[in-house]
Amino acid sequence: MAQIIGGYFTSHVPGIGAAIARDQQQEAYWRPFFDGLIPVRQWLSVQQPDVAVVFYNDHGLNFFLDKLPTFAVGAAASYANADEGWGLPVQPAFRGFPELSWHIIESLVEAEFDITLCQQMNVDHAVVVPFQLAYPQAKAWPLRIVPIAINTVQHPLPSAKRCLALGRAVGKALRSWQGSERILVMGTGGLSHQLEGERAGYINNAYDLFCLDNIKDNPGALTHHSTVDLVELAGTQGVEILNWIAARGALGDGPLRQQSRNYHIPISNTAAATLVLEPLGN
Amino acid sequence: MAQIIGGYFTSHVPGIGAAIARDQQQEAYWRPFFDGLIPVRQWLSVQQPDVAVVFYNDHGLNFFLDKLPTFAVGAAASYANADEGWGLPVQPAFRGFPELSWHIIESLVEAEFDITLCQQMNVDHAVVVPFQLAYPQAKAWPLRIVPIAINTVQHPLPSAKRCLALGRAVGKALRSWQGSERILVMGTGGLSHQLEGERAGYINNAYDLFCLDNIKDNPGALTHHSTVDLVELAGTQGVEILNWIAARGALGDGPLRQQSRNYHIPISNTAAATLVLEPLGN
Amino acid sequence: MISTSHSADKRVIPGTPIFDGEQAIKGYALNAMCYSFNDEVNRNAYRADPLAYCRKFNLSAEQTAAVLAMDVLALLRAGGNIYYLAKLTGIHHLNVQDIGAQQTGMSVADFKAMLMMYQDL
Amino acid sequence: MISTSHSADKRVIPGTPIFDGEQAIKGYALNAMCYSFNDEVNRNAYRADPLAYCRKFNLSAEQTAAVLAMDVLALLRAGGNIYYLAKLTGIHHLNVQDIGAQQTGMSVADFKAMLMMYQDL
Ligand SMILES: [Fe+3]
Ligand SMILES: [Fe+3]
Repeated sequence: MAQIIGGYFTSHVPGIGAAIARDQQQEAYWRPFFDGLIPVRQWLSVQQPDVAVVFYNDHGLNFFLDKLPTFAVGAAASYANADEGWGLPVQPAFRGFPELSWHIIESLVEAEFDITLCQQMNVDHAVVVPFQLAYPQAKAWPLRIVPIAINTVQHPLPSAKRCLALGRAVGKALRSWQGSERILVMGTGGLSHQLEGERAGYINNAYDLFCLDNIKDNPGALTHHSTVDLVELAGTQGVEILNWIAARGALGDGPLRQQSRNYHIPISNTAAATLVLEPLGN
Repeated sequence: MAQIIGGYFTSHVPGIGAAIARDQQQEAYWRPFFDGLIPVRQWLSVQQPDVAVVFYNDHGLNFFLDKLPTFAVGAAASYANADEGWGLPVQPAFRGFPELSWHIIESLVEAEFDITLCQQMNVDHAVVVPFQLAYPQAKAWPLRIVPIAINTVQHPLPSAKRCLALGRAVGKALRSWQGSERILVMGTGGLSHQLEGERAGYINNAYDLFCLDNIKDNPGALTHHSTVDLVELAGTQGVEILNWIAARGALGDGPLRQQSRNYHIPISNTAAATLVLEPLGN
Repeated sequence: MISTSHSADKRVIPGTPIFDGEQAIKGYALNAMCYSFNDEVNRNAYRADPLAYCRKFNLSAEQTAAVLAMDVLALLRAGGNIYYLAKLTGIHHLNVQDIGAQQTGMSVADFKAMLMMYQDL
Repeated sequence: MISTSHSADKRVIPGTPIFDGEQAIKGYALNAMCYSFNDEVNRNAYRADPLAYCRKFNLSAEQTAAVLAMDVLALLRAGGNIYYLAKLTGIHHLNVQDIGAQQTGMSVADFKAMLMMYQDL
């Protein structure tokens, strides 16, 4: 039977990719963030996941406003990274896991999630950067992925409550998967940040800490805010916490251990966080 | 306040469009189908709807398997018809109604429907043919549209139950719309037919009559079959009954009057039906 | 248990292919080629050299053979989805009744006559 | 009552544009242009003649003026979505801190210093 080894949550801003490209990980500005990945890498080297289910948001690489899904599930044999327009080095493609993707898709549609299925799909920095952070030496990614994209671009966004339910339904699908894979769940993005408007540069560490303190044992606490509340609390891009909430849902209702946690302000315009949660008893 | 004037349901197969292009409406083969439209046209000429909300399925014009939505809602200013590859004359574009589209989208996302929103969208014969039937003399379509596409191409399809719920949620949005428009609801496709496999040419008039007899007063009866049941009962393309079920949902829970009904076998490979339902008290 | 595309107990409806994930995985290249036929330029390129056009879309040997034979049942077995395949058969001037006849092993006249007989049910 | 993009009682968060339906309707052409910048060929075409490129995408006068002035707040008012606009500002070598400074009326150094100050909260 498949096993969910735990959840890896991290910020994903392009600035991190740029810092990696410029080899700035040890600089004073960046080190407090990159050091937070050391325990993540240790944990992954012990856990050796075979596949990652990645909750993230596309930033205008694969989806445009002509066809913008609330929830999109990848079902491709491979997922290419590609030019996003601002010069980040393009990273190696990911191997997909179509059989697991279809199992998740069938479960989700049965559970009345109206997903968009994507048999071809490019993935942007929101997928790539977290893997660059987790596997800094990799020439090819050591695991397969199933990407699940959540709309954070065009309001109305799905509610935090709906995203938690999505994650729970994905978790249920994973627990019924008959393969022997070790499955990593990922949620990328956040925490508080805002790129646009006169409030650009807004950060809210009180809300971020509320999220970090509650997501492990009380994720429902994160679902009492509307998406416009989230914009107010976390900033226009801080709504990426929806990806974290969905990923948390996929970890199920059993007790979790906080394997590592890091929070640092700022990287680029962002309050950065990295978190690993592991099911107790693993 | 906006008013839902009723529902217009009809088959939409390309063969109808081809028959119109060849001016065969009065031929013995086609006339029993086309005559069923006469009361529809009379009803529409009295009712004068300003906008149609059209539940239909795309047949590979606007959507491919790279991004295939379970439910897609158009939010464009206009919707072009286009070449589908087999030579049907391209029909005039439809004017959209973006404000109403966004109202519906906001309602649906709030009600936890995970729609894909489409700010640009081409519409195929499943939208065009029913308007050609309803407005045979039109040089330009006399009303605006909001197209809502339901996946009937790639299994897993949404369940009949989920489609009825979608329609009900759309109906709720329409009843809360503050405009003064007269709104027509449309459901296109079906009834039983199957294009592929050794069972090609399959028709099931018993199931069709079950649908026609129950959709007005007891639409829930149509939701007790799984989508694979629907394939078995109605044929691989007969699953387009999902569009009818969603449209029926949008008409709400009040009593309806059957304004007209026609059922004829065959047109092309299809059991053809046309139905108009009107809210009592209109 | 969730029924998956790959479960051995998948429900079978005789003569009725269901385009599920398993078929979709198999057929992606073929369906992508057929989807391209929305564009007349692509239809003409196919007409000019069907084999070259199949190669351009990386069709498998099975898919290519089915295309060249214009064998609808074989196209379905190779993962084709009828909504996209119809754009291919249209190039070959086969409408839905022609392909119905081909798949059922009837003449087109017999296939049409079978459909007319449903009137009497 | 359902809250719509057009309701007068739409919630306002100071300094914080929300990209809803109303903005999307206004900004479609501008965002479509920006989305095209995923492709280097298009970025080069824009660099060669920004005005011609704006016209090719049928930008409004307001949108074109905002592009030519590289005025981010004006681009947002004209319906631009920041995720797509970032591809445009990237062509002009403006990163997210540069545009943060521009929108807040600070120098880039002051904007960065403001972000550093959150550390002490
Ligand atoms: Fe992001
Ligand atoms: Fe159809």
